[in-house]
Amino acid sequence: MPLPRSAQGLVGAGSVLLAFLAALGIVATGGGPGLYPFGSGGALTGGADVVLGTWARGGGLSIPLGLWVDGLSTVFVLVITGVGFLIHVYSLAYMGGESRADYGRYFAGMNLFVAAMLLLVLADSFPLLVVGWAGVGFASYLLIGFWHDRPAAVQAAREAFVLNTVGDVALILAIALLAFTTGHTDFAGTLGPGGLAALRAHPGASTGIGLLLFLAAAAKSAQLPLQSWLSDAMEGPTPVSALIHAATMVTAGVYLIARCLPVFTASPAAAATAGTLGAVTAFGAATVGVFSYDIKRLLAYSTMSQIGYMISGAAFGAVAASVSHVVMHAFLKALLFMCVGLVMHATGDERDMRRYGGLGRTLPLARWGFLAGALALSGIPPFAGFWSKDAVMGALLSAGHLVPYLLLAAAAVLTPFYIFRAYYLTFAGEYRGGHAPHAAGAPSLHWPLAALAVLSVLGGALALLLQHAWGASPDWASMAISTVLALAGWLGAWRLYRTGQPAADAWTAGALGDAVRAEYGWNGLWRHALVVPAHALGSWLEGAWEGRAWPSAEGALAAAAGGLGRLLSGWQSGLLRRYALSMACGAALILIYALVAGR
Amino acid sequence: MTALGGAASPVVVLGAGAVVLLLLDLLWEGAQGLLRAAALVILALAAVAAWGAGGAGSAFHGAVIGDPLLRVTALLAIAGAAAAVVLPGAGAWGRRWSAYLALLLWSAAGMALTGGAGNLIVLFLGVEILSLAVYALTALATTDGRAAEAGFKYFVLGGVGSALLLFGSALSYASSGSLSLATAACGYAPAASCAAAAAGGIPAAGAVHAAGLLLIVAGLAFKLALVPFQLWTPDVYEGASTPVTTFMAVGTKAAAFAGLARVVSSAFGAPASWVAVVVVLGVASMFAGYLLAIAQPGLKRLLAFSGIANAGTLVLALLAPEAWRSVAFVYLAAYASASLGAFAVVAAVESGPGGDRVAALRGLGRRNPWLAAVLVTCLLSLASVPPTGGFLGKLLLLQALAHAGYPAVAVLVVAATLVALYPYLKLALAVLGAPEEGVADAPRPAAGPAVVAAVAMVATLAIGIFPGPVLHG
Amino acid sequence: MVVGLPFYLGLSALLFAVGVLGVLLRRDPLVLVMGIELAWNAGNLALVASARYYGHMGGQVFAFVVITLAAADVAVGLALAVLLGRSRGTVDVDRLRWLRG
Amino acid sequence: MLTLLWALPAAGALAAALAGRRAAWLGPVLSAVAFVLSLALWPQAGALTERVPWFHGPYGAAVTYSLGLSGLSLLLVAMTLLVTALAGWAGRGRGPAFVAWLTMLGAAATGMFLARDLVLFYLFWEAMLVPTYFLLAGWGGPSRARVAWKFLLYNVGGSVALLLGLAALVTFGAAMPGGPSGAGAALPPAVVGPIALALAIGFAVKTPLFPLHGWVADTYAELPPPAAALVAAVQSKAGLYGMLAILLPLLPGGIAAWAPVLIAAGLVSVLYGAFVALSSDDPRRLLAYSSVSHLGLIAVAFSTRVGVAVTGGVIALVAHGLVTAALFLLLGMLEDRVGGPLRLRDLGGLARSAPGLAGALTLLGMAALGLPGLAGFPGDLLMLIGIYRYSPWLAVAAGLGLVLSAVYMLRVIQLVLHGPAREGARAAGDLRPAERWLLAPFALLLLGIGVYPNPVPALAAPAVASATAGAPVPAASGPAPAASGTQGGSAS
Repeated sequence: MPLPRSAQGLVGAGSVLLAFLAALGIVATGGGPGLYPFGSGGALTGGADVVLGTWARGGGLSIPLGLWVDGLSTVFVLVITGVGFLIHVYSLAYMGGESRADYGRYFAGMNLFVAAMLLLVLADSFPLLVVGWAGVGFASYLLIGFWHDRPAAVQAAREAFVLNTVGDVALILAIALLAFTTGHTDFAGTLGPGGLAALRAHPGASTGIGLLLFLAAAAKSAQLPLQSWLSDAMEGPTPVSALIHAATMVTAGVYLIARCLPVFTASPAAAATAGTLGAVTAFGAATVGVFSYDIKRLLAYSTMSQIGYMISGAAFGAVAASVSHVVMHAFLKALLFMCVGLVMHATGDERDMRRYGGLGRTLPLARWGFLAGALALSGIPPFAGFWSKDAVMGALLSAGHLVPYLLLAAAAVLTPFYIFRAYYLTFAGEYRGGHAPHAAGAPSLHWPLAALAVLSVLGGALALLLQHAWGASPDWASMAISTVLALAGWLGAWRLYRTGQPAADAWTAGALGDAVRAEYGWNGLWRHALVVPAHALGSWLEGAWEGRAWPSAEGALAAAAGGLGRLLSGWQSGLLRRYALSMACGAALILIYALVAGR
Repeated sequence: MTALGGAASPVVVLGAGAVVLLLLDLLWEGAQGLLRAAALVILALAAVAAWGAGGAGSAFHGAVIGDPLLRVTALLAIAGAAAAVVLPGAGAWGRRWSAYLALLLWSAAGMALTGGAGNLIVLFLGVEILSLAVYALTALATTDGRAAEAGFKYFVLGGVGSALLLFGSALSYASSGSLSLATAACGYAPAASCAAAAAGGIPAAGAVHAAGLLLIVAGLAFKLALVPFQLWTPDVYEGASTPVTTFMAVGTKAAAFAGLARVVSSAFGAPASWVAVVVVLGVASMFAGYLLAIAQPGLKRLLAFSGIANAGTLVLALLAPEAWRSVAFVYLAAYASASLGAFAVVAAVESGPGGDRVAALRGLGRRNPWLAAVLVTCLLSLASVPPTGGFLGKLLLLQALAHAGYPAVAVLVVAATLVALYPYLKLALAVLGAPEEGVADAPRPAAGPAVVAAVAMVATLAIGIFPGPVLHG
Repeated sequence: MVVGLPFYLGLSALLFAVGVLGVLLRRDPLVLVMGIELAWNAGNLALVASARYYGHMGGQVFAFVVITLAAADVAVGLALAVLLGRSRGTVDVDRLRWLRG
Repeated sequence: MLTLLWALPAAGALAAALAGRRAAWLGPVLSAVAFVLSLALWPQAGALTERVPWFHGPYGAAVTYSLGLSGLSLLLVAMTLLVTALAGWAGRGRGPAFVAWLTMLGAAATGMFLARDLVLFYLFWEAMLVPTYFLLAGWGGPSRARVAWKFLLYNVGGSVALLLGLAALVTFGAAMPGGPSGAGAALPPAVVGPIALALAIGFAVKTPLFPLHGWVADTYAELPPPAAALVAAVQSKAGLYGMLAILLPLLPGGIAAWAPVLIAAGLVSVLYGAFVALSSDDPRRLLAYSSVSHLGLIAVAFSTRVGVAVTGGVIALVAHGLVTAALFLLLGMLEDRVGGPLRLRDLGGLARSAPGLAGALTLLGMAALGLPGLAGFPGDLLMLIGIYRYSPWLAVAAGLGLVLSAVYMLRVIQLVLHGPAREGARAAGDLRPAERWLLAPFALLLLGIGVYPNPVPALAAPAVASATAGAPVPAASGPAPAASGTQGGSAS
């Protein structure tokens, strides 16, 4: 008895639109993104705490129930609802092929996701943040495994959820340590001036908290060492990948680290670790991107790489740069996914780039959209990506973090290379696919794509506005270097793949390519290091212990009792004189004891 | 002197009653129903006398002490006798029916006397009267050879047991110069009450006295069927007819315990060697009794071993100087009612095809729900599962042991209870489970066993739920 | 050398031992009854000796009671032995093995 | 008034047993009435007591029939009665005798949660065994006789150890908090250790903790699902309630002495249960092992005697009861559809043919693994915070337990619901309205507690305070956590 298809769509997309308008309402009434959340000493001061009640109180710890509105949360709310609404409209038509029940289930999942994400960014205490945090994980589990009759999708969903749970537990442990150190679990208590003082007083605990927070962020934002689930998560529908695995969920980790800046200022060691690992992921993911054939996995690695930028930026304190990159990345990556969606629809859900080619002519909108996204992603001025990516690299350079900067610079070269390789393989040259591509699709597929294209091109202005509001000044020197790097990457790809010939891509086929495509065997490592032994231990325990050890122990006990009984009954021989004998012995023993022990 | 309320009145009423019964039989030949009614009337009178005797203070210059211990012992003896009169199975006596009743009453009198014994002579006298009557009752129960064998075995071993008791009394008298139980253990009681002994001053008086006391304990341990003196119990219980076994199980144990308590209670306070003996005998009996009960094919033999084990547990109550009375009374009452109930079921079932075989009892619940209910309640009480009297008795015992500073013994009692679960619950669950094919329907129980069973079940539960009156004897 | 109470106690202990051994070693029911009587009389001896030593009459009275009870005991014992002989045909104690286990 | 709480279901049980089929519905209905009554008593929680003198033990220790309704017991009583009513209603197809025993078990458990006298507590504690045994022996699976016997030996053995502990407590005049004030004599220190051990063993068998858990998997596997729902929801709580209401307040010294042992046993239970659940193929046994794992964590939380951990434990206690009961009922519905006991291997693709059932299983599965937003999370969070305060490494190990629970619970959900539809699942029709109404209360409560858990810790606060009175607050590496936990505002 699910609602008619159109009603489902209306409710799904409409609710997100209303949320966006409400967010605009907040901005209009002055609570806008201009509010830089952190005060002078780096403690969390600016922001209104709307307290609704007490979530839970016990044993000297009280957890409030409330919402925290400041610049950081407002920016995220705007991105989530804005880009979310566009993707909802896009998926109205894109998911048209599903049955009525599944259509309804899809929008239910998407709305659950947006709600959980909003709760995550607006929560005013860590426990409530975790509620949103895991709600998002659960929604992504539902949506990755949306087509649950495909074993690959179900397996990917489960892997994603388990790794997210690892992140959740790390976050809970961080909360425990925070409560232990500062006596509170809400933002005001832990991250405010008092909390910062307590954190500074215990550098050891602060480093622990920092590392745990990074681990949680790594799980959610697919950073080293918990990054293997994102590429498999591409099994879900493309709009899901666009919303969850590009624009919003994966940036939750960035939000967490940005929100907990005081922790990272209190312990430089944790900040350095997080920043460096972020940079390493950026570079590593970029290398894997260069060798990928599956276009969705390529975008997934690209996302991993870009988030590496954001994480290292936030960890090293460049909150303004990293948050602005979040916004820019949301626009350009959603745009790219939408274009890929159109391409896949046209080629009958084909994902392997080696069977694309020459689609520029049949899908002009997808082509120009992809180009705009590619330019923004590569960080070529004046497109959106440049302003935010460069700001992050500039901040790192000026702060003197040389190694992370070099890694990000290398990634900055590889990024344009792999995205334009994809561009040329898909849109240039002749069509190498099976059946002839057919361009189709309703307008509702097209105008969200166009809107994002415009934002990808002109978004830079927003980034500058935000950075200026949060007091970050652009660094002209690093801008020059970034431009050179981006152009170099583009030139390489242009020279190699301009003609769209498949031969040009031959160098990626070799053994080295396979190793890199398998994420350097990282996935296998997880499986053999943890999953296989866990199951082995489980089956051994069940077999040996539950199956045999306990029952045999109980059997032995029963047998012993029975045996002893039979042994004693032998004593009851029935012979009168033997009875008399044991009586005599008993009396003799007592007599001896009396003479010896008695006084 | 022998007003109805005197300390020795129950003994007198029972003894005289037996004589009256024999005279009645002389006048009305073979009127079994009349004799049975007369016996019950006499028992009722004796019960009233026993109730009064409880508070009557000592009589015959301290030879017989009327206190709650006497009252409980006498009442239990009378209850056992009443059951023996009512339960069927004594028919084999035919013409000598009045002799059967007379012997029952005399034995009950002996038990009452032992319960109230104030000095060694009365103690020995009571034990002997009690035993001789029971030897005869056992041997003449049925015509086949088993009763004769049981009777003779019981006679010989009983003789040796009494010899131990006698020799112990003699040694105790030799070293302390006094026969009174109050100073029997005076080798250990505070010096003041044993001035006479000091005067005598035979060499090594202490050792001789210890030997005397412990031999008395051994003699009574035989009657209580504590390990290693318990070998006679299963054979005699199985050999004798069910009413006699019921009487023995309830009465002998109560009387023997009362005697032991009197002998030992005078030695409380002083660190005495008897404590170690009592603990060893008690714990050994508990474990041996429950372990042996596991593999028993017949219900009567199982109840015999249950008696051994419960005697062992009961004796341990003596370790708590202040609280042993209330603990012992509740435990004894609970054990007695549970045994009476179980034996009543045996009496009802044994005439059936399976006899009292445990296998025949399987599925009794389906065939005869009320009888099964009684049996299960009694078994639960013996396994000390709440809300029965047995549980409460054990709870109070554990409290007493914990308070008296014997935690190790308390743990052993708990361990033994754990072992006890196996035989009792296995039988109880078999009774409630599905019947085996081919076992004929159990006969409708005769009036006698049904009444005894009902009374016993109510008593077991009542003690468990309202222990007030029993607690204080 | 005055024969004191300990000597009598020693003798009665000896008698008691002989009586109990009599019950242990012999198979004839009558001899068993004799053994029991011997054990009882050992107790009697000790009682009488200590009564004489303390000059009380208590011990003597106890001895009289024991004698009468011993008589009754023998009567019952012999009756049981006869009953056993009649119903089981043999008089060998070791053959009494119907009841065991 | 309090006696009514357990007398109503008991009367219902008797009526169902005696009047036969016609009165089979009486049991669940009376339990439901008692449930409503318990909710009505919510405002007076903590103030209501009922006391009738019973008898005096040998040392003058007065044993009285006294009931009391503290916040904590209200929570557990309400949960017990609700589960009894719903499980009884679900199981009425199995005949009046089944419903009678089920309702009797509910009544005994309610009585136990209300008891304020040690002897009365023990009476109800033992009374719970009888109906469980007969449910097992009467309606169990193929090897029910052996399993019933094993259940009895484990549990009665445990309760005998408990008997020793309680007897000693009563002797030394200790009384349950909230009950008639006993002589209150301070227990001699030498005795505290052994008594605490005896009580701990008795409670550990029932919880169950690692070495004594042998009976759980077999019992849950043999019991018919509605009965297993009630047993899992109620019996395991008895052990932990006993720890919280008796062991912690009366024997703080004892617990401090045995805490390392209890924590070790609890921790092993957490990991052992989780790992075995990972690879067991029978959903009932899997639920049993997940219970062992989850309750092991609660036992660890109680043993640390840290206020936050104990509060978290109470929330988790209630949540676990509801989730496990609901999962067993759902399992029953699944077995009715597929016919006979399930093997996870031959199930799959149910989501296609029974979306309603799939939704219910997903919701309950997520609640079981403690997904934030559902009832499991607040308890787990507070427990981890509290355990962390006791020792960081313990919290990490407990965290591992939570991750493992996610893995094995997801495995169940996916094997049953997703993947290609195997023959086992084809016949399955979706949930009937009657079944939806049966699961609705559970779903609502789980969501309610998940989103706004505050009423639960508020109710349990007095019990937690008495349990952790005098517990040394482990030295926080930072400033001592603010005692009052002020609302927001900067910390000291």
